[in-house]
Amino acid sequence: MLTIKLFGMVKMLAQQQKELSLDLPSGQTVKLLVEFLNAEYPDIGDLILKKKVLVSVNQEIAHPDTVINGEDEIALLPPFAGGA
Amino acid sequence: MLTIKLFGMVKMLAQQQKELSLDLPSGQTVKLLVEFLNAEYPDIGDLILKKKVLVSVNQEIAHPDTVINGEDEIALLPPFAGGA
Amino acid sequence: MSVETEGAMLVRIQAEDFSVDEEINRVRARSTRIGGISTFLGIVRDRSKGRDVRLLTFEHYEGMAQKKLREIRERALQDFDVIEVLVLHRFGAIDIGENVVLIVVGAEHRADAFKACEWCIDELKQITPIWKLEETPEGEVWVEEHP
Amino acid sequence: MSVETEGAMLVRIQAEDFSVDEEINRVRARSTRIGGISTFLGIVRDRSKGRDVRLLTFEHYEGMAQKKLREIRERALQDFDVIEVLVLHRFGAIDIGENVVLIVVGAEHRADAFKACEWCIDELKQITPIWKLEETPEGEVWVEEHP
Repeated sequence: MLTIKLFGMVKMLAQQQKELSLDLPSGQTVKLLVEFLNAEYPDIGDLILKKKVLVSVNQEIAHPDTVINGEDEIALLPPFAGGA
Repeated sequence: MLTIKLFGMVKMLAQQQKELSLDLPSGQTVKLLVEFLNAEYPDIGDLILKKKVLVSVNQEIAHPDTVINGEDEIALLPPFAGGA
Repeated sequence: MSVETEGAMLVRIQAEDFSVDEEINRVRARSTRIGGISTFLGIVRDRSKGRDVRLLTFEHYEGMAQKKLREIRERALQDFDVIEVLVLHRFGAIDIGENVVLIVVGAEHRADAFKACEWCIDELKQITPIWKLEETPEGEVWVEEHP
Repeated sequence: MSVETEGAMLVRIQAEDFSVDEEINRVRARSTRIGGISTFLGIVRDRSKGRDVRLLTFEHYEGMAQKKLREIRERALQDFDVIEVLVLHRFGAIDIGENVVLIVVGAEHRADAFKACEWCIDELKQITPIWKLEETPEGEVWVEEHP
């Protein structure tokens, strides 16, 4: 079971849940993760496909072919807005 | 009698005097002032002729043909070094 | 203070407000060769893209945000001729006119300090996972902005 | 405080040290539209053109120095898209690591604040009648420098 951290507007789109759990087999790619997400949360999946929301794996920006393992830290990152 | 303010290394060249007095008739130019100065303080006159030291009249940088009147505030300004 | 603790003080994300004097003094204390310190302080404006703003709330990704700020400090130290760099960002609710972000760069010469300081804040906006919720008369808005 | 007194606080030459927080707060208080504040703080370095320095003493032309700093503030407000500018220089003896000069510029956007701040310190060095006596192991030297 993978845990996915949510922030900002993505958290809002998931009814203020801070994390989602996804039953994704280990060794799969970010591409598959996004497909799984899209099935349950099409609004979020759409933003990822449009590259408005990025996927991070272990605190680095991931790409569709990045491989995800069971212990990895996954997050969905809406557009950054730090810095005042 | 004109009073001329001195600063920094120019003051040092005039034996730490803060001001010089010069008997220059009113209505003369900066060029004449520098000639008068040069007679008494050739080191200072030389720095002015080399444009290392500027003459100010009423707190603005003057030119050789700037006319000096009796009430004017005259100063000799070595190279500026403010700002740390 | 140990090198590690001191290093940690130079990159922080915190809820509390900060004193610019104190943060400048941290940088100043690092070397007597420092002649110029360039600082950028970001504060909450009352307007944002034509909207009135009453309050901002900043959210960050704990862990990744700190990691990215550390990367910014290290790259600035490497890529510019500067002596020390401090990067600090607040989170939580922040009122109009209050402090949000602070960059402090100490260098021997001022041109290097300015260049590195501006680079740091530009880069911070690009790569740091921090988000901003604006409270406006029309409701709450998560701001989507790239610099 | 009257407009005149407040204006005078924004351009000063003084012997006393200053607090960067206090000076930033003077600028910040001028408008809730300010979103970015760029600051330059010049401090005494222990080296100058290869010489060791123990102490600096700054001398200024009272009256003309203030006039030139006021001109710098006014031209920065006119020529850049900024909201407020503060210019402050100390005189007298100043030790290694201590504050000499402070520029604070508040603007809606950070790029304008940085540009104006750097312009102010460059211009200050060019046009302000302030001189610097360095005390080195070899004796006292009046520094001749253009930026």
